[in-house]
Parts: sequence; structure tokens; C-alpha cells
Amino acid sequence: MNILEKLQNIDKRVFYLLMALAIAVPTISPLGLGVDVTPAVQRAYDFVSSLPNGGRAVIGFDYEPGDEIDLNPQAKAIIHQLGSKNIKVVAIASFPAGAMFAEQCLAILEEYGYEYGKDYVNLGHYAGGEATLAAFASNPTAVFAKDWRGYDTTSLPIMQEIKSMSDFTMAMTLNDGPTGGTGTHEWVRQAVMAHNVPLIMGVTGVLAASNETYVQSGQCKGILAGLRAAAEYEKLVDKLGEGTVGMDAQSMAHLLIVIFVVLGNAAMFLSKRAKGGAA
Amino acid sequence: MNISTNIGVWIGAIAALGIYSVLIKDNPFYRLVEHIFVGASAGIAIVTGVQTFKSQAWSPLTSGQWALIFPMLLGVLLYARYVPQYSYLNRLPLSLMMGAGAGVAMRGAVESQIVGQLTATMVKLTTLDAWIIFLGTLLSLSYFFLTYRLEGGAAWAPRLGRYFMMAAFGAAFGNTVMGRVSAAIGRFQFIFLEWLGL
Amino acid sequence: MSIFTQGRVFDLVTLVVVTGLMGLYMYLARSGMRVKIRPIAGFAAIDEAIGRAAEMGKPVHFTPGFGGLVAATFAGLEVLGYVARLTAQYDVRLIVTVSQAETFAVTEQVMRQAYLEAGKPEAFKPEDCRFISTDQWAYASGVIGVLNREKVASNIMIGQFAAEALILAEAGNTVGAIQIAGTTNAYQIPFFVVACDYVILGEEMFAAGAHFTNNVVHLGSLRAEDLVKAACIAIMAIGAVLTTAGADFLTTIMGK
Amino acid sequence: MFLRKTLPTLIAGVCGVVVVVAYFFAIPSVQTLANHILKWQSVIAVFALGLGGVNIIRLHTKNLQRDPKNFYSLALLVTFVITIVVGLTMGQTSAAYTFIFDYINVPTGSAIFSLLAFYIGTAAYRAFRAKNAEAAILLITGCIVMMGRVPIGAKILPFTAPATDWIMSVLNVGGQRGVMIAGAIGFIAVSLRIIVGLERRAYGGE
Repeated sequence: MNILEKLQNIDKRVFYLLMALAIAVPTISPLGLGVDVTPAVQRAYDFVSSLPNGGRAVIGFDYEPGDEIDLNPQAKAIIHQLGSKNIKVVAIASFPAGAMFAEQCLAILEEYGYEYGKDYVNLGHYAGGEATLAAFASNPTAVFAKDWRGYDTTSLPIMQEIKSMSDFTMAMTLNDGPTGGTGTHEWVRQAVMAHNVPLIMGVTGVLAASNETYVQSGQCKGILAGLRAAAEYEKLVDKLGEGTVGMDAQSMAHLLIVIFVVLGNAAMFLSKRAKGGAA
Repeated sequence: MNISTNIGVWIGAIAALGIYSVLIKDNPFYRLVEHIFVGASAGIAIVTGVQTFKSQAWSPLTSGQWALIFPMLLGVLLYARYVPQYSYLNRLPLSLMMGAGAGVAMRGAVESQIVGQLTATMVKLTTLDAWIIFLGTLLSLSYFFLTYRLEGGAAWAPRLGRYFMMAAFGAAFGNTVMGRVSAAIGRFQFIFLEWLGL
Repeated sequence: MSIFTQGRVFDLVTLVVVTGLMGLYMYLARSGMRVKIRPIAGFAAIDEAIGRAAEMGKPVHFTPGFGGLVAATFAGLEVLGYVARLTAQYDVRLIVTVSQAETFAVTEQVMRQAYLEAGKPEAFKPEDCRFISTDQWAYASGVIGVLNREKVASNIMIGQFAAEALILAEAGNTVGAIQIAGTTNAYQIPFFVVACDYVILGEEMFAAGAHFTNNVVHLGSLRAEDLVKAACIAIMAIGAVLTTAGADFLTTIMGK
Repeated sequence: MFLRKTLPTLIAGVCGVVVVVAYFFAIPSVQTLANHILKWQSVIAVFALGLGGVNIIRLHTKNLQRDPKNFYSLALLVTFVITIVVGLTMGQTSAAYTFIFDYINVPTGSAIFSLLAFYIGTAAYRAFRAKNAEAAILLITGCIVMMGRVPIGAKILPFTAPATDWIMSVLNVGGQRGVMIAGAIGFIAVSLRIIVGLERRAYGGE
């Protein structure tokens, strides 16, 4: 069997091995290849950069298990940026699991010397969607008497500074849609329209298009969509993480398949031509 | 390296390795994982079924919804197949399930799939894109003529229709790769990060 | 208050016209109208696939898919009836795997009946009609196992399939089985197209009865289906022209 | 004769018609009846699950009789029985049952699902060969979309990103719709044949 025939019939297991490597290598050590920062992500980053150091941010963890693959990496990348700017962080969640994701993501702030209760807090889950968010906006400690870890919120130093939504310098929602939790539209109404707090959004890939209108209207200062946006943001804050790993592995896997397809076709045409020439 | 001490993580990781081993070839490791998985999931199906039966049939029956005795009797008749001289009785419950299934299939087909798709195609044909969608729909539908043979000048219609379908299939294929790779990334992260703690 | 459910009136009219047409043509076909069906390569290949298994002395695997009692499953069961009669005749072992319980209840019965009709009721082994699991991935893993260990010569998959479609098809390809597949799920057809030898595309699979047995009533209903398709093409063309011209009454009527 | 042929046909026909009529007409009595039929169907389906259980036990005990050292069938039966016993006696919220669910069922299922990442590649390699026009179309749209979906693709072949958007929102639509409309017409035809009793074979009739 000559090389051209072999290339048309490569053993499946060779491909499986290469595919496993294409996914495993970036998982173990991110390559950080090939992500170009798109204008939408750059805008969100520039907006957060423009905030004064030492401000206060509220982040809504409005997503459920299954969507954390897109949204956890986005949250972590932004939290790195907030940490480097000494912005205090208050997390709230409209899904029970959201509070758990918040806990995982906020742990990053310890790297920046943050202290729980003083510089950041995870207030936990609230039921009731927009109505509760509105109540939170006018009196945060009335809605969350205790935080997720069980402390009295009135005794936490960070909550002394925050009497209403207007005390935040920015708001962010990490959102997987309006079903069950608080949607992006509700955040626009409660943060932007009611209290004039600038808002950025992180959403799953499929929700990008429908939320683009808020960016057009200026009600949203920047939008991150899907795993890809997380990878771009990680590049901007120079902390390669899960987003980069994910996109690296995706890029490698897609490229590998296309290379195999091209090889198979090239070999087929070359061997046809060789046979044609011989005959 | 900081290997996990959680027994659940270990089981999950070993199961994943067993499944992946089938990529090399069928082997005892895969076979064992497969059998345990099938046993557990079929068991879960039975447990769920019993719970459904209790909440949907038994409790309402005992609280006065006597009509539910009929589906239960019909359900028992399914087992008539094991008794040769009465096996024909199991056609009664089967015919109920088939009839109801056919009714549901029929009403769903008209609503979302025929009328909805037809109206979606009736758009202003003022752009090239609109024409491509319009012609693509008509031509690929023409492929499905089963008792009329399009001849002469019309014979190219089903063939072009197949081309449009192939384009759609290629697109759906390419578009699915990302989701499938994501699933593998999830498993690999589990193996390397959660289990082995790399 | 009307007795018609709002928003479904046009759907109802469509259904009445379509089923009426089907009824009429089934009647016409029974009274002697001749209808011929065009060849469907995937169905023709079924004979070849069973013949191959007979020559090799290896079993045939059939699955009606992951679905419950939905339309695509009905089509799969119709094909199974034919496949089972043929394997019974040629003394080829047929292994059937099923995922959903209600589908299993019917499948076993179809298989039993087919062996009876082929005059070999004793050849039907209940262990060869296998309920695997209602869990999608457990079903897939079980079918991989059957394809590998039973050394099947031919793999026929016709019915309702979801994401497991490609797992089954690649596993079948790996063991070197000749593969024939069909489904109506437009998102899964691509995976059958790339991984199988023959694919029965979408609606073609509902023609099994007419193809295999030349059942005249079934042929009549196929003729009616074709007329409905022609009507759909005409309606879309007229509708698009009207909409382009600025008249949208047709779309309004269809939304009623 | 009546029990063998007429009654099953009658049951299938009445159930099918009632379910369809209830959907299109706002007649409360028919809608109630249709709801009953669908509920009955789900109750019977639970009994069908029992048939499945019998089938599993029969197949694997036979395997064990033939070869008492068939470790696999034994493992399957043991997990099957343990799961059922735990689920029914200790309840679905018990620690033991959630252990089976969270640590056996879920991760193994995810692993099977992720096999697709491997299979999708070998299937593409084998089938995406430009042997004829159809295969070439499949190959070209497939590869463009694959490249257009990832950043590296847009870097190597910049046209693929906008081309992917166009393929997904324009080129792809016609073929999908054709399959769906034709499929739906087939759905109606096969359902009608069952309702009027032409496909008795489908439920084991003669």
C-alpha cells in the first residue's frame, strides 16, 4: 500500500489519539492561541478600566448548572480585573446554584488581598426575580438579613457603605436567560433605569443577538457572549483560564478534523491522477 | 499533582476511562462499565416508573378516581403475551397506546411543522438571500415526490433539492462539532483537574 | 364563544383537507387506480443487507431508535415487520434493541407476529428483542456492546433518533457492518449521511409498506401525500408572490 | 374475532380521533376525555416498563445459566436489583440512591456523550470526500462552518466567519424546511393509517 492509499485510510485510532491530545494538552496547560479580541469585549473591558479604583460593584449570578461552562470563566476574568482595581464586590444570585458559583468565582479575590465581609460578600440566593431585585435596590440588608455564609449582613463593614443600588459604581449580570431567574431586561430596568448605575452583561452564546439592542441603546456598557468572550477577556486581563482552555481545545479539535478531511481528499485526488497518468 | 480523595470522583473517572477504552477496541473494562451503567440506569427507570405509578395512578385511585382501574387492567393485559392462548389480549393496551400516540403525532405535525414552515417561507422576495431560502425549500420538497417521476425539464428539480439538503446537512454537522467537543472538554477537565489534580 | 380553538382554525382546515385527500386516494387505489412508487435505494439495500448476513452466517441488528410511540417509530416498526419476516425465512438471527418501554412492548409483538407469519414462530427468541434502558446514553452504550459482541453483519436503524445517532452509526462502522439508517429528525440525518452506507431520508421512510408489499391502499395514501406536497409548493409560491406585491391576506388567514 | 381484531382497531381509532378533536375544538367533555386517554396511556406505559424489566432479567439469567462465570451479566443484574431495592425502600432522596445517580449514572452518561467528539471526526474524515457533487457540497459547507466557529479558523481563513453566518441563516434553511414539511406530511399519513386500522400489524395484529 503506498502512502497515498494509506492517507485515505488512516486507522481511526490514530485520529482518536490526536483528538485526545488536542483536548488534553490545553486542559493541562493553556496555549492561549489564536484569540483576537473583538470590539464588543474590548468595549466591556475599557468600560471597567475607566471606573475609578476602589469603587463598588454588584454582580448577579443569574445562571444554572449547565451554563457555568460559558459563564463561570466570564465571571472569573472580570473578577480578576475588579480585584486589580480594588473594587469591592457584592454578589447576589437569582438561582440557588448561582450562589455556589459566586462562591467559587469570588475566591479569586483572596489573591488580591481582599477580606470577606470587608471587601467582598456573597449575599446568596433570592427568590422572586425582579420584585426582589427592586427591593434589594432600595434597601439591600432588608432583603438579605444574612449572607450566604450565615453572617448578619448589618454587622458586615461592606454593607455599612451600601444603602441602596445608587451606591454601586457598576452592576453586572451573568445571565442564562429570563426563565426562572432574573433576566437581563430586569437588570436594565432596576439598575440602569431606576438608579442610573452602569451595567455590563455576560450571557451564553445563544443570547448574544437578543441582548445586542441594549448595547445599541447605551443601556448596557458592554456584553460578553459565550466561552469565546471569556477567552478574549482572559487575554485582556492576562489571566489565561477556563475560557482560554476551552477555546484552545475547540480550535485544536476543529482544526484537526479539517486537516484530516483535507488530507483524505488530497490523497484521493493525487492517487487518481497518478492512476490516470499510469493508464 | 493533588489526586482526589473523593470516592465519587474516583468512580466517575474510572467509568470515563472504561468508556474511552472502547475507542481502542471492545474490551473487558468497557464491557464491565457498560453492564454496570445499563443495570443502574434501567434500575433508575424502574424506580422512577414505580413512583409515577404511585403518584399518577395509585394515589388518585385510592382517593376515589375509580376510572383509573381501567388503564391498570389494560396494563396487566400487556403480560398476556406470556400466556399463548390469551396472548391476543395484549393488543388491547397496545392499540390504546398506538392510537393515542398517532393522535398526538398528527396534531403536532400540522401545527408546528406544516403551516408554520409554509408561512415562514412566504416572505418578500426582494433579496438574493430570500430567493435562496425560497427556492431551497421548494426544490428540496420536490425531492420527496414518491409516486410521480419528474421527467424532462423538471427532472433537475429533485436533484437540486438534494444539493440544498446536503448543504443543510453539512452545515448542521459543522455546527454541532463545538457542542460535542465541549462535552469532551468537560470530561477531560474532570479527569485531569478534579481527579488527578494536575 | 366559538367551539373552535383560537389560532388553530387554519391548522384544522389543513388537517381535514389533507386527511380527506388521503382517504379519497386510499379508496381510489383500492378500486383499481394504479400508483407506482419510485425506487428508494435504502429500502432496496435491506434485502442485500440480510442476504449478506445469511452468507456470512452472522446476525442482523435492528433498532427503532430512542423514541417512544411517535410517528418515526411507527415507520421503524413497519420496516421491522418486513425485516423480521425476511430474516425468519432465511434463518438469519435478528437482534433488536429498544430504548423506551412502550416502544419495547410493541416491538416485541411486531417481531413475534412477523415470525408467525413467516411460518416459524418457534424461531422467535424473546432474548433477541432486547430492552436496554430508557436512558439515552445507557441505550447507546448497550447498542455499542451488541454491535461489537454479536459480530453483526448488517445494522439497520430506522426510527426516531437524537444525539446518540452518530454513536450507534460509528460503532457499527467500526465493526464493519453494512449500515442502513433512516430518521425524520433533520438535525440527525447528517450524521447518518456521513456514517452509513444507505440513508432513507426523512419522509421516504413512511413508504416502507408500499415499497415492500405493494400494498395498494398504502400506495394510494402516498399519492395523496404527493398531492399535498404539490399543494404546499403552490401555496408557498403564491404566498411569496403576494407578499412581495404587498398583499399579506394569505399569511393572515394561515395564522387564524 | 371481536377481541382479536375489531376491538383493538376500534380502540386505536377512538383514541386517535378524540385526541385530535380535543386539540382543535373547545368542547370541554372531549378535552376531558382526551386528557384521560393520555393519562391512561402513561399508566399503561409504566406497566410496559415491567415488561422491560422482565426482559432484562430473562436475558441475563439465561446468560448466567449458559456460563455461570459470565461476570458481566452478573454485574448488570446486581446493579439493577440494588438500584431498584435502594430506590424503593430507602427513597429517591436517600444518600445511597443519589450516590448511584450522581456518581454512576451521570458521569458515565457524560462520558458516552463525549465519545461523539471522537466519532464526529472519524465520520467526517471518511465521508467528507469529494467523490461526487453531493459529497463535495456536504464537505464544503461542513468544513466552512467548522472553521468559522472557532477563532483559529477565522485567523487562517478569514472568510469562514461571515460565510458561516450566511450558511446558517440562509443556505441551510431551505433544505431543513423541505425535510421538515415532507416529514410532517408523512407523520399525518402514518398516523391516519393507524387510526383507521390499516396498520394493525404495527401493534401485532394480523
